[in-house]
Amino acid sequence: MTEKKRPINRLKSMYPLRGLIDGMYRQGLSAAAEGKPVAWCMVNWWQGDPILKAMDVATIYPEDYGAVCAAFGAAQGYLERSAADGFPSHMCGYARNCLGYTGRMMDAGGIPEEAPMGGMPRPTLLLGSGSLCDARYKWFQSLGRYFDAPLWVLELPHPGVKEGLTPGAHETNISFIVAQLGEFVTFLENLLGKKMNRDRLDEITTDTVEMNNWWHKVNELRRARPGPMHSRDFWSSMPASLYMAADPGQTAGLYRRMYDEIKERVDNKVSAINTTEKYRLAFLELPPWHSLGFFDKLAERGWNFVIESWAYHPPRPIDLNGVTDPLERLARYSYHWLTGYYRQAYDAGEWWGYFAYPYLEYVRDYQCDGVVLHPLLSCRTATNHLTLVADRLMKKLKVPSLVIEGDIVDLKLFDPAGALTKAETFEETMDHYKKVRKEAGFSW
Amino acid sequence: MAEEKGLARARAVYRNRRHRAEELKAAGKKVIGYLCAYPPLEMMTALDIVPFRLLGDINEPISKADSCLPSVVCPFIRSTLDLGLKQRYEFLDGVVMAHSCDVAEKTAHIWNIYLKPDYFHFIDTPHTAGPSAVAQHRGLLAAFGKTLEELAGKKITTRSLKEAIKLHNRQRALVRQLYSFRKPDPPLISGVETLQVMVALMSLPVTEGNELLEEVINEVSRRQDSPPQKKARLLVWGSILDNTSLIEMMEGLDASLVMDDTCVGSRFFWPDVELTEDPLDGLARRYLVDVKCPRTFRQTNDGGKTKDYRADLEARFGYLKEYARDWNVQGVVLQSLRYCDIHGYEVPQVKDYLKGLGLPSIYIEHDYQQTAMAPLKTRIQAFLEILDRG
Amino acid sequence: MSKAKGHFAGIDLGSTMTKVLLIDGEGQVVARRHGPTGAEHRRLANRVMAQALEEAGLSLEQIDYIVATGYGRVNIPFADCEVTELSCHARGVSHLFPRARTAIDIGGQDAKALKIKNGRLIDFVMNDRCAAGTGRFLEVTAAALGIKLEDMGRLSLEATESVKIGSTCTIFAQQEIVGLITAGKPLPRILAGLHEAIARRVLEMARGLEIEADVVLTGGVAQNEGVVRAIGHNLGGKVLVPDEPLYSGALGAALLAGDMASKASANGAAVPGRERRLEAARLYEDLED
Amino acid sequence: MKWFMGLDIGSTASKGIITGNGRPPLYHRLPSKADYRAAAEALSSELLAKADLRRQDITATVITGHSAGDLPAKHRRIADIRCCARGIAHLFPQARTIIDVQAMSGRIIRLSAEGRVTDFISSELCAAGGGRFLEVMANILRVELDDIGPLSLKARKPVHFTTGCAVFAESEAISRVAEGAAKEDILAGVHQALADKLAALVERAGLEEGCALCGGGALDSGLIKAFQEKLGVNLLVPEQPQFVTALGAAIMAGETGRNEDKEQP
Ligand SMILES: Nc1ncnc2c1ncn2[C@@H]1O[C@H](COP(=O)(O)OP(=O)(O)O)[C@@H](O)[C@H]1O
Ligand SMILES: Nc1ncnc2c1ncn2[C@@H]1O[C@H](COP(=O)(O)OP(=O)(O)O)[C@@H](O)[C@H]1O
Ligand code: SF4
Ligand code: SF4
Ligand code: SF4
Repeated sequence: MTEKKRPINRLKSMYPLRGLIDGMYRQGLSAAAEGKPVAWCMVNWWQGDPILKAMDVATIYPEDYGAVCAAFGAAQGYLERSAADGFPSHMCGYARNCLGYTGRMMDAGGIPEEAPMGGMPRPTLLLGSGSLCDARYKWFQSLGRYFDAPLWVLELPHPGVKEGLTPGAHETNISFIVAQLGEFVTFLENLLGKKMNRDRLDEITTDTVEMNNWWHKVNELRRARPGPMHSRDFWSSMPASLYMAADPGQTAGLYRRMYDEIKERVDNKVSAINTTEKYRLAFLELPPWHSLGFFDKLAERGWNFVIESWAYHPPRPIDLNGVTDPLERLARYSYHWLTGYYRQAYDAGEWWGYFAYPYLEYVRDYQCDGVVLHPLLSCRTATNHLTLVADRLMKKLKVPSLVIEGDIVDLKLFDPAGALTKAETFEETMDHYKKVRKEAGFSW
Repeated sequence: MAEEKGLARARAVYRNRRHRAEELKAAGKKVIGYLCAYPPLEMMTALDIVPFRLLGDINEPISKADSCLPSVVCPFIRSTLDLGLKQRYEFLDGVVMAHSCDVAEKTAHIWNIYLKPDYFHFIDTPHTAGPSAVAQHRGLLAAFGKTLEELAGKKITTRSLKEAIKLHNRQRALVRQLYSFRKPDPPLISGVETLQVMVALMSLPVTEGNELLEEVINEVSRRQDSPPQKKARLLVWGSILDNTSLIEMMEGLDASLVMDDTCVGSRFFWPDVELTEDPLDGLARRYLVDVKCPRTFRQTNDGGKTKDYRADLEARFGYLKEYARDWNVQGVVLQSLRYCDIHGYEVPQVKDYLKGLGLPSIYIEHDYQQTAMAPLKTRIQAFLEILDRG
Repeated sequence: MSKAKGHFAGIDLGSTMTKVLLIDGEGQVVARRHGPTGAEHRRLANRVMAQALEEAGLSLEQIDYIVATGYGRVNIPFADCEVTELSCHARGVSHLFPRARTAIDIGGQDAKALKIKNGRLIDFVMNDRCAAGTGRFLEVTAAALGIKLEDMGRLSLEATESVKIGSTCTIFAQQEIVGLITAGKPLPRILAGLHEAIARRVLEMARGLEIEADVVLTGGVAQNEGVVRAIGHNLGGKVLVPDEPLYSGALGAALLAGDMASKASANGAAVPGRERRLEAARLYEDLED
Repeated sequence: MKWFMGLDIGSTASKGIITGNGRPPLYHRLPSKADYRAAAEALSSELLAKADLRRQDITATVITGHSAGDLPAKHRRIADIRCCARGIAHLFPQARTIIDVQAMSGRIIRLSAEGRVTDFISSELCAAGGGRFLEVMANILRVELDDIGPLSLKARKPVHFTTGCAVFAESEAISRVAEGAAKEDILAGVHQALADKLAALVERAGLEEGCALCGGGALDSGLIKAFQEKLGVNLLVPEQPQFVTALGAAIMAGETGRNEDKEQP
């Protein structure tokens, strides 16, 4: 007979995208071996990374490394080390992992033996970020305890919805970001002793936007019924965009291939799960990396995860024609990523324009029957808005949410058996609200 | 209550913060709540709006806040939001919040959504303190001023703003004077009394606050019943302390709290606003650059080209050395509210710095709960025992 | 060591056990007694003290100085001074093991790691908030498993490997253990897992101090051989345990009482024992009802 | 003849019910002890003995709560929250909210008129939200579990607890006794603390008309009072609150029994 089908129908085009991340670690290591500059970066939503690329600086993302260490079982030792160094254990698990790793690296005088993926080499500089969470600059500042690498922190304004829409505010904020990026370029030029190649930056910026536009189109296709791409494929593919693991032009090509593959699925009504799609779901925010098999179990029950975290999605395309300065293009693009939903949020009277509002659109546009919320003990940022979002979704769209507690590195906190029992109960809830929505005249 | 003066008055205001604000409101004044140390009070004062600091209540169990904010965030913020949801702040005409820290920013949105205040403004305070950030901050304050003017129905003039700055600077000078009474041994004013005064100042219009301070200074400078001498003189550093419970516990042991670096204390009042030609310049700089809260990232060298940990620590915490010297501090209590990232990351670094100074320190973490103090007491007492024999 | 003549007492009113230890001027133990700490602290403290006095054939007036320690230290009316259990354990442990640099004290409701130098406490860490990783954790599970607390350690030594216990809460861990039994795991292995969990938790906390040899394990839980083994194993070295680990805090308190008395008499201050009649009277009064 | 069995294997107590043929339901309870599988086994045998039935007389069984491993024939596993909702809907069709206080956790369930779960929240990360908290307290105060409700009702000045931890609340209670607080005041304080914690969850779920209290905690009159005061509503409390989930399981066994042929494997 035929081989047994996997519960989730993975996309072939996902694999090369996922592979880019392994390449990122290799590149970092070889750059360090050749004495080339290496930066440890916080995800900065395409603000600073293109500039680093244009300056030939290899980029590595300790946030991702946190997930890697958790997956390889190395995190525990690093967390213990950071606790021993006095970092309170309620703080970001990725940060504590990185602080512990760094402590070990400095003790060992090089990459510690047990480090997964070959480890992260000691950086030439650190690029922190002022967006979305405090850890993203406080954590890097704390690394000063272990080595003396200069730290630069990039700002991304987070206005309130009303404040962001007052006349003039948009342009003021763009100028601020442009000024910030300019200061960053100067810093890099001083540090590296060379000028940045503007043409190169121009090219990279164009490719970055192009890459994300394809990635956006991929995700647009996921509105189809049955959902052609499962969140697991999203999570495997998103780092290529978020971390700028490779040359963005190359990545754009890979997303384009993914687009083609999904398009074919959509045309042929091929689903991302090998069971009838009974429920369409959204997942907020970071998944339990260590228990992804959980999604197979849910897929067997007919749960298809069709959309997920706003913050890991690329922005909706904007027109950057006529903006000649690449720094300004980057500024506009990143700011748009954060504030792109503000106008609609304002009209809807929703005052949390990023994080909270986009989900209202996602859940409606992707016709979700339910939302799975995954509050993390050690990440406030991925947790702060969840209760609010659940409340808004229920009030405005009559879509229920299921809460499953966990953490990104503290694996003990996720209880797969308990989660499955909850899931069973939640089906009853989703069925109920399907009826409620029908009665209220919703389209799904 | 009105007859009470000085410390007694401060205590009365501390115990019933909203009383005076409600009176003022009834008399037709506008009262605006502000969260954290970042909204510039001078701009409100300039328009004759009374700024009223939003604080939590350690004795009130948090129940409503959980329905819109998860429990793994700063319990002070949760408590404050909880009070809002329980309509304890309904006497306010509105609120102004800032991006002081991540949760404060998120809570601002939540406040706006669930409490629908008539007036709401959010100041997106930058995280860095370089030239572009200061310029940005100035623009943000100007925008804040516009919305305030709409609320007040009049304009902020350069003159009125300068007058307000002077009044607040006067308050700051008086606070520093009051703090100098903590330098002798025993101090003339206890930590608990000082905190009560600080909370009172944040609940009164600046002019009344200044009167109160003058009374207190007068009273304290001549008092016969000053606190007794204790074995150790402590400095407390860290997250917000808006109630006296922790300090009361420390002073109940054999210690005097003689100095603080917290934001209902010196951190809030220390730096003056420079009277610049355009007063917004001075305000922008003071609130972003001069307030020494670890929420702001500062480059400490030549544009960040190089880095030296010792120099970095010196630049960031050098003022603690001065505090310790001038107030003759023997030990430092580092405290952080659980889930406060801003202070949590800072702890090992402050510890490193204090160690370099040869100043003993202890770190405690608390939940903003009265009863959770008992295990902390043992810790503080043991720390004092170590100091005593050191 | 105290040079003062007379007798000194240490009373350690712990969250679970109340311990009294009397020494003479030479530092020799003349009596020690313990009993479970109940809801009514004062009376219990009185009772255990009375028993210890009886054992030593002394009266309360004959005790020159009394130091109270432990979590109920403020509730002891007849004590002359209260000192935290951290300082007392440090004092007691270094008396018994002069080379000790680190002490780990696991009691009924908390665990602490102490750093000791020249016989004194110089730094410490304590657990917080969760009762997991403490003696209470063991008591609750012993009760759930229907075995005696005293047998737990020995039983666990029969296992060569341990089952992993993940829960961090005392009450939940009990649940998990019940589940493991249901799943047919052998009891000794489960117990070994339990001890391993305690050891890891405590050491995770203690790491902030840079654990230095010699390491001494003290407090009531040090009576559990399984925990001793697990800690030793995790440290990759030997752990010293006093003969009577339950009493280290009380011993330290008694020694400190001696120190304080000699300091007081050097300063010409009165020795409190003489004025203790009133409290003594109450002590016996209390025992009557 | 059709008989249906519902088994609820709880963390402290296992509860079972047999229904069918228009007869009043038959209840049985035993402690779960250390072994859930053994508890399930014992519970069903004892129930059958009590009902004077044989195993093969039972058309269908639903087992809920803690259960692991393979199930015998004609047994089905269903999540306990669903069973609880079904049980309450049967007893109180007007109920829209349930507060279920079990040993290890408290939870809030919202349900539709048909007894379908429309929302649920548990107090999971900490044991301080469950009935076990009450047991711990009863234990240190040396009070029988059955007496804590009546005693608590006599309180005059309830003690105020704020610690979030069940285990530390114990030492707090001890300190209060030492300070001279009366047992009834401490118990009332414990009830208020528990009610506060769960009422916050009710708040989150949104309180609607018709609020039922069930689970072993509903045997406790002190807790009932604390909830009523906190929420300001009259609670629907079943006569056998501890058996609600088992009852729902038996009802669902009846449904599956009837739909036997249609059931998916
Ligand atoms: N014989 C024993 N074997 C193993 N553990 C014991 C024994 N006796 C007491 N314990 C443990 O010791 C703990 C009490 O320790 P102790 O140091 O007296 O704590 P505390 O000072 O907080 O009362 C109890 O919780 C129990 O777990
Ligand atoms: N007579 C009683 N009075 C008060 N509480 C009781 C009484 N009997 C049982 N309980 C409470 O009920 C809880 C057990 O409830 P139950 O719903 O059976 O839990 P589980 O299903 O988890 O075993 C116990 O923890 C106890 O607190
Ligand atoms: S968003 Fe969360 S996981 Fe990421 S750095 Fe911030 S706290 Fe850590
Ligand atoms: S204590 Fe920390 S988390 Fe709380 S408001 Fe202050 S900086 Fe923010
Ligand atoms: S999880 Fe358990 S031990 Fe931890 S705080 Fe809660 S009740 Fe206490």
